[in-house]
Amino acid sequence: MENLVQEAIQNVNLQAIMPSLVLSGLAMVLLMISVFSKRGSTTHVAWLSIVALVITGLVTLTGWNNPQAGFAGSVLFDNFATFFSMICIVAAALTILMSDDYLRREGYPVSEYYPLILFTTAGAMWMASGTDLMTIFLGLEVLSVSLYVLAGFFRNQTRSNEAGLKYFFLGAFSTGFLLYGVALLYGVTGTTKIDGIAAYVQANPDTALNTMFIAGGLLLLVGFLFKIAAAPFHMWTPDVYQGAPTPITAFMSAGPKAAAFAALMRVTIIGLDGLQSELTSLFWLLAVLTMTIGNFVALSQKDLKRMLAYSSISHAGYALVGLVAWNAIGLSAILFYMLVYTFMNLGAFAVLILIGKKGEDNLTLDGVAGLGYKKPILGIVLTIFLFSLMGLPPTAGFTGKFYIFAGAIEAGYIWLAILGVMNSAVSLYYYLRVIVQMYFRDPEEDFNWVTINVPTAISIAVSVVGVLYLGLFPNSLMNLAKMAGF
Amino acid sequence: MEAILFYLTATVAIISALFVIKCRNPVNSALNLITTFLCLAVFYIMLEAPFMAAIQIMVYAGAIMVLIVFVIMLLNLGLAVKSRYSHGLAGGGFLAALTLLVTVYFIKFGEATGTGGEITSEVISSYGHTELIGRAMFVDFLLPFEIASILLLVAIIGAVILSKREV
Amino acid sequence: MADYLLSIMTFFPLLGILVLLFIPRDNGGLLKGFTLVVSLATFAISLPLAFDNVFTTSGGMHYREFYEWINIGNFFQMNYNLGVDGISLWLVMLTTFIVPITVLSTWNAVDKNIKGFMAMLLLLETGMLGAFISLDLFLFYIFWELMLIPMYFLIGIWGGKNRIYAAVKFFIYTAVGSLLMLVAIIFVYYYAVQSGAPMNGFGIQELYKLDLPYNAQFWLFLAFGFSFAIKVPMFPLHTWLPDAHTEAPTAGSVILAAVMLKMGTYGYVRFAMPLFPDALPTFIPYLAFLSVVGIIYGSLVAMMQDDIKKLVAYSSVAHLGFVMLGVFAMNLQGLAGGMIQMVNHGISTGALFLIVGFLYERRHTRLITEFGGVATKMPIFATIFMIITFSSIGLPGTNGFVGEFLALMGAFQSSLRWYAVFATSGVILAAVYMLWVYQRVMFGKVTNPENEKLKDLSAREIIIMLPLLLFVFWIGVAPNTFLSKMNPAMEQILVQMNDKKVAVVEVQQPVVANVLEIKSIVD
Amino acid sequence: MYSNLWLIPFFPLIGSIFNGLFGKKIKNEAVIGSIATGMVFLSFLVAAQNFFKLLGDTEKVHELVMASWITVGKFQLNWEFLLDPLSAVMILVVTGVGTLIHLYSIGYMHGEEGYYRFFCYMNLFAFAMLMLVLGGNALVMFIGWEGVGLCSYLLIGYYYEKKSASTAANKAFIVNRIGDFGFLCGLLTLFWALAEKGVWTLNFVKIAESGHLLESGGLLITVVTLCFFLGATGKSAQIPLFTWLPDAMEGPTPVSALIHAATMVTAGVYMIGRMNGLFAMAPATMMTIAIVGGLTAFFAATIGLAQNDIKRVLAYSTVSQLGYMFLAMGVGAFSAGIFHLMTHAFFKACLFLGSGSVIHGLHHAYHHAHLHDDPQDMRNMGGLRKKMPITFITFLVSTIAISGIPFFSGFFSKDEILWWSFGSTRGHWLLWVLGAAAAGMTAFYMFRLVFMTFFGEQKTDARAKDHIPESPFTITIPLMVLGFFALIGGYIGVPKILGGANRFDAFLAPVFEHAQHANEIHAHGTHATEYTLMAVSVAIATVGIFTAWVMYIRNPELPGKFVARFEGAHRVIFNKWYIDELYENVFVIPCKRIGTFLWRGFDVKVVDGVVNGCAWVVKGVGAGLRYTQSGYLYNYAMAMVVGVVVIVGFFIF
Amino acid sequence: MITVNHYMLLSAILFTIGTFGVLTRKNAIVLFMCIEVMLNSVNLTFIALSRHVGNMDGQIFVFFVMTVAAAEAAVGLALMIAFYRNKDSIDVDDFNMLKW
Repeated sequence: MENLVQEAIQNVNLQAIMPSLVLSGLAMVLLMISVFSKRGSTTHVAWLSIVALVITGLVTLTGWNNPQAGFAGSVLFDNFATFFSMICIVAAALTILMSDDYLRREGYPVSEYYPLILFTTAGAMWMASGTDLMTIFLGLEVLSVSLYVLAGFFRNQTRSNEAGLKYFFLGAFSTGFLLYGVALLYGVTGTTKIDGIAAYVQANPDTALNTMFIAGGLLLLVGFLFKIAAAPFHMWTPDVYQGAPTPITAFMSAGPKAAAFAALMRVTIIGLDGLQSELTSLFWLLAVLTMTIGNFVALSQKDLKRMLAYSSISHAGYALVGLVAWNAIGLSAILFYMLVYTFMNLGAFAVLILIGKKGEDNLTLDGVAGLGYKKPILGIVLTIFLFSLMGLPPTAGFTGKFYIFAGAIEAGYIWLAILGVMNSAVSLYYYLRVIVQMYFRDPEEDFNWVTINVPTAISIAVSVVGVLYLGLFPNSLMNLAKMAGF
Repeated sequence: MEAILFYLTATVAIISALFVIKCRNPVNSALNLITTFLCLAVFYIMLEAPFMAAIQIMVYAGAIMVLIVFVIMLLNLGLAVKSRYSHGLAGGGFLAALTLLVTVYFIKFGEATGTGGEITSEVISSYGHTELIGRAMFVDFLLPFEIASILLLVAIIGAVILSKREV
Repeated sequence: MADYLLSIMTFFPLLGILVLLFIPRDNGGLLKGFTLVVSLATFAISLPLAFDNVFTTSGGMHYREFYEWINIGNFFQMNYNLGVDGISLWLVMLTTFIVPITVLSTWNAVDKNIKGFMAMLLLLETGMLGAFISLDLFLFYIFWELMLIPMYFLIGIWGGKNRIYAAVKFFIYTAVGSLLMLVAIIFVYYYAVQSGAPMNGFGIQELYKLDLPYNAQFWLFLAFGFSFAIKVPMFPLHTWLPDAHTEAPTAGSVILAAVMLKMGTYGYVRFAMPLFPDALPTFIPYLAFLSVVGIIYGSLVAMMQDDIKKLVAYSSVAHLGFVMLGVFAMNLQGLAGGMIQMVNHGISTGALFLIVGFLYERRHTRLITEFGGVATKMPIFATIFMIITFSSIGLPGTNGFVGEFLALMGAFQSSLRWYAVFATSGVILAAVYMLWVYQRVMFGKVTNPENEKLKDLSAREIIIMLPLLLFVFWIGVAPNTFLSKMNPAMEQILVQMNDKKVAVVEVQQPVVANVLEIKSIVD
Repeated sequence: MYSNLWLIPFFPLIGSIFNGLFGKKIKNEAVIGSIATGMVFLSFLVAAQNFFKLLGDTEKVHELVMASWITVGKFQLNWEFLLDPLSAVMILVVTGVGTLIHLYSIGYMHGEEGYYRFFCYMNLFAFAMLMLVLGGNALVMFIGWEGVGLCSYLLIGYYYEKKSASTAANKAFIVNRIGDFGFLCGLLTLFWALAEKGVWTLNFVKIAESGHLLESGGLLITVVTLCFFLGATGKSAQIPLFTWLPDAMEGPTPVSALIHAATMVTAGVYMIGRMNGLFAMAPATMMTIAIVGGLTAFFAATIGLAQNDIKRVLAYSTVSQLGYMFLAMGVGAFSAGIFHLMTHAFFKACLFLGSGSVIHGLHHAYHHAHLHDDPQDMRNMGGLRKKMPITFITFLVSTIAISGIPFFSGFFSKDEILWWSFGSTRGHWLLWVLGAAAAGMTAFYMFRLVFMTFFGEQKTDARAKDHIPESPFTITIPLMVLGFFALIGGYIGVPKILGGANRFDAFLAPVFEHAQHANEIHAHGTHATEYTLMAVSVAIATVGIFTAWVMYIRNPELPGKFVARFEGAHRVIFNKWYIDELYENVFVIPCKRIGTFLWRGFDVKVVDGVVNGCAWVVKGVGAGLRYTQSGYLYNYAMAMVVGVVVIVGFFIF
Repeated sequence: MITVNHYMLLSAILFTIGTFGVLTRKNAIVLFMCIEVMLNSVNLTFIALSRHVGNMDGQIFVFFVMTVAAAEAAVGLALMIAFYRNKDSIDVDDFNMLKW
């Protein structure tokens, strides 16, 4: 019996899970604090969770260039994981900043909201750092279950309920496929460890022809593709994004998506390396399909949240291009792109949150008419985010896209790049429509309900700085992304 | 003997699974589902995994299904059902058939090659299934286990938040 | 100062915007005045370039600035790499020269959100200048796209009735082209890297020396050429232009015509042609054909317009046809003609748009039928309009002639002789549509009572036009001022192309011989 | 040496700029007019000085390089002037006639609104014309070439409030531009052709020197010269581009005299003379020129027979006379052509100014009587010889000169042309027939004009007819001077056969001789033939005059009968052979239709249709795809299952 | 002899039935039960393969799948209750506010 404990303790390497450990620990503390807080007062919890995220962030950063493995190969906290964790932390922090006021406006000042976001982040970290499918799966589930709750958070709002339910059902459904895939892989290789799978395939090259292995790998990917909203597994995205509380929408499109990409990349690049040729052609197709569907359908959207949801689908498509490239540039580009996307998308949503009325029925194209004149700063800021989403210089959206397409072209996927940029051209239209509304139409409303609160302003400011800084001086972070890539 | 038991149980499992879909009343569906679960427990025993069988009955048939039935009762759904199926019966059937085709195909032409682990019937009988599970869980999969605890915590919080009546 | 001249010049307007943000938005006069000062200062900063004789002796890049900007190891590198040579020199000067004029022209025309307008103008100036002086493809692309944004706003916010359609069309049309170019830029970079060529970021000077296989050049030229052709615009990719021009405010039209269209032609000269000379012989017949079609087509369509501004817009299509034809002649004369015609078009068409603006400010209509007999009411205006009209027609002694003549001469020297014959017929058509519109607007009796109270040009408006008139005649009479600074650079470009590709050369032996001679002298 | 050559165009330019900038402020007509006239007169002085210097000079060709103009690689072009006998004659004619017409305008334009504008344009014209004739290379010439076109445009459109005037101005410029198109094509082709041979030049002297590098009679040289000739037809109103000139009479009469009779329209002739070396090398072109010239002379004369507007008759006569000059050029009688150019400048300017004087008088009278009759319609005139004696005499002299009556200037030049057209190695008797027929008609319609205007009874409205004054001195002096030259101008070129020395020919010989010799162009034939031809032409002219006398003096109802008899023919020539209508229907209207079609049918529908169509398709596809997002969970699940099945199925099967 | 393939085929059938249910049933709770069928079929695969492969990883995985199923059940049912409170129905056809 001592033996067993010894053995168990030997496997423990707290360093490897320190960030998530700290984060979940602090989340639990916050949970306790919120239990003992006065009902309806959430601000302190919000700020405390920011503190928690900052602490976690610092802890995470200590892991840079200091890869830590542990728990019998369940987890590996390397630069890759650090980078993605930081993306999720940033996303979570920005989300929390824009949430507090929003929750009060919408009438749901429930302080458990923040711990849930922190748990989501922790789940994302496990996804990013997990090297065992089991870890990744459980991280994914922590993340998903939290998000189901958060998406349906406005429990008296049918829209929010519906978003939660749809997310839940489709998420659970996709989990079924993912698990089936894991099971098959397990059957073929006898292990659920990613490097174990890779090693097995390396040792038995025939495995790559084993239909069970191929099917397992593809089914496994379905689970992740679902999370990153790649077509045809994207169908939940618009509905859920539209119905969920706006900060959660913003968060979902950045943090969890980044985590899903992390897991997807680790699984495909390391674990399913043997299927490279199949997977690149698959991803090629999915990337094109995803961005095309996202962009095309976004053209006819009037609801801004829904439009941004489609836009986020298309951005997932762009990011997939990096995976098609399957080279160092493309993979690092995904990291960089996810960071960039976090800033620009969260920023855009933050502005939407500010200009929304209670219930957010005014977040339509017509609803922002003349915003640029009534609220010039918000107008300019939103314009910057939109230009970044379009991928125009000198914003981060451009450098991000450049990085991605550089990867694809370096690997020789010219047509993919062409289709990608043509998609960008299509996307211009719907982003421009928002700008058209903001600036080219006369204001119909005076936007006097818009009050700018400090936390949201901070999140917007951080996003703007991020977008412009990464647009003009991307050097440092591009290099970090390079170091974080495989 | 084993084969007979397998086929018998499999038939029951499939039929009851079908009934889950077919039954008009969700309560009946739930009862059929429990039957399926029990059949699976039988298989687990056949596969020398008695602990999993026990868990299957306790967690699934016991906890989850009770929860489901409880909710069905709570919402009084048994009477409210108007029609069983959505519009996609044909499409669903077709897709299900395709799914079956694909799965059968890769099972038929694939091979579960990852054999050669040290856990054999002998090992199981000498150590006991439960111990093996315990060893694996706390030595090799400690972290997932811990994560699972967080997951349950999250689920509890979530369930509480969502089902509270007022803010 | 000289070491950083280009940077200072490029970013000075941006600095101006920063200050502009702190000027109260309802103080329109101060906003305009300040912007004028900033743009004039930019012009002043750029003046040393025009007077620098180094351009007459050496065709290389001068005023170089080089800093490492992005360096991702073996992934990619971009540099902040600036320089100006005889080809970009006058386009830079044209830009800095035309912006103060447009600022002045908006004095009374813009009353809505002046601050934004001025900020956009200055931002546009930065974008345009940057695009002309970038020697790094990546940097160029950034500036290139940067120009779109302010122009989009200028059209969309301060434009006419149909402005939204026009703005969006302009934006997407141009963006489609430039996005394809982006792919090509990346491709050529990685091609160079993978072939082990010495590279310096996306620096074009290194890329010039790159040996690409014909196939690659073909597609790359197609991508670059497509993008630039949209910007030029070449038939049949021109349809964004009439809309954009018509709807844009006067300042926008002027800048669009005077500078932004030159981006396309400049792009051909600086990038598409010297980078991919092997593909040129394949494309030149088609491109020249399209240029000629553009000339005739633009003229014929311009002839029938009922909106003066649209007429001028279509005339741009025709004028730029001459530019392109000259450039595609691939010899010194043609290139010089194309280059000088770029400047000319900037001046003449810019002036025409200003003139339309004057009319529009007075009558709030641009329909030709609304006018008639304006000459009796506005004699000074009539005179200036007349001069500009003839400059646009290309009357000898004005700027338009020198450019057209050289371009045609170049084309006649090259294999494009037959195209050139048809292009020459453009001089007839130009006279037809310009004189016809002049007649209908200015001549005759005043029939529309609205025109009775027309006031002649104010002092401000005359001041706006004077510098333009000066250059109309300057370039017409003494083009050598400009040509002498262009020649070495053009020679160098031709030498580069010919060094890389011999097949192109045989068409015009004399030019090449000439170029080589001069090269040896320079060396 | 000849370094003050540049002053010749420079003076009028100064005058033009001065009047243009300050004329409006000055307002004083005398100042404006005398500045303008003075400037041209100064040019005349300089021109005369240079002319006489050249007369005494053994070296006959002088170039003056002012500055470099366009330098691109091997193409190096200067601002340069060329003085040789040809340009010397031209500058004298231009400045001389120009000075007189300026002087005339002072009186004629009195009281016009935009007086300064008129003189500004006139000076500018003088400048441009002088650039044209003095230009040392083709491009400087082209500046003048287009410059005169511009001034012509400006001056025809002088009364810009009149729609017909501005339309005529446009027409003039555009038709000229068609010619310029030819000129440019020729120029560029020539330049290319020479550059191929290693001569990079547009300089006339160098072109002449290296013309032999091109294949004589070859396709290239033919094309080049034909292109140049197209330019000349535009500027000099030859078939097919003559239609603008009659319309150009919308301009003030001095303009018609200076630009559309004496100087600008002869530019085409001058240009051919300037490039005679090239033209001589292209017999086909020469033949074309001769035929076109002859036909123009003939057809324009036919039209002139039936016109009633005094200036239009003169306009068609001008076209016809220009046809003579081209005929001369075409048959290789270069100096004869130039000679006729000069004499024509005198008598035609005199005729136009005379008609202007008549119009001025009638206008004055109508104005006095508050009538709005057309002062240019000859049917309202008659019997004016007593009212305007000076005008009448000078007019008559010039008419005799143009009719080719012996010992008047026109006789010598016209006869030389007719002789060459018959006897030249490049000539043909048919050409002579055309020319002679035209001469007869010319005599007829010119005397018809004189008879209708100055003889017979006064048909002017009774209220006005007593108020027709003789014109003031500023008008009559130029008339007298020009009339004098119309009388004697021919004596500098009396042909040898009539005992003269043909000094004019000798003077121009350095310019033309070489080409004529090199290409074996000369007139051959016996003296008898020459005398016979001369006699025949004089006889034809006399018959013409007699017929006119019969029809308009002795038997004034005859024309009416005649017209009734040949109604169809009359209608055709009265309507100028319907050429304008033809052009309108064949070129103008289709052009407009094509333009409209390209715009509304092609640009908007097709090109933009494709563009917007793309957008529409994308949007449509988007809108369609949107409905796959039905909101129903099972649909979403289905999509996922489809995705899974397809993906997995694709890779495992 | 019952091989692993028998089990896998059985689980494939069950998985298909679950999928079919998800695609067709209207009642959200039944839908959820169908998902449970799918998860159970995977569990069966895991355990069968675990025996076949000869290590416990698969069974541990099943353990966690059950945990997850429980967690999802809790959250999912809570969501359904919340929805039911607002809409008085848990037909998936009534999840139709968000579309297009």
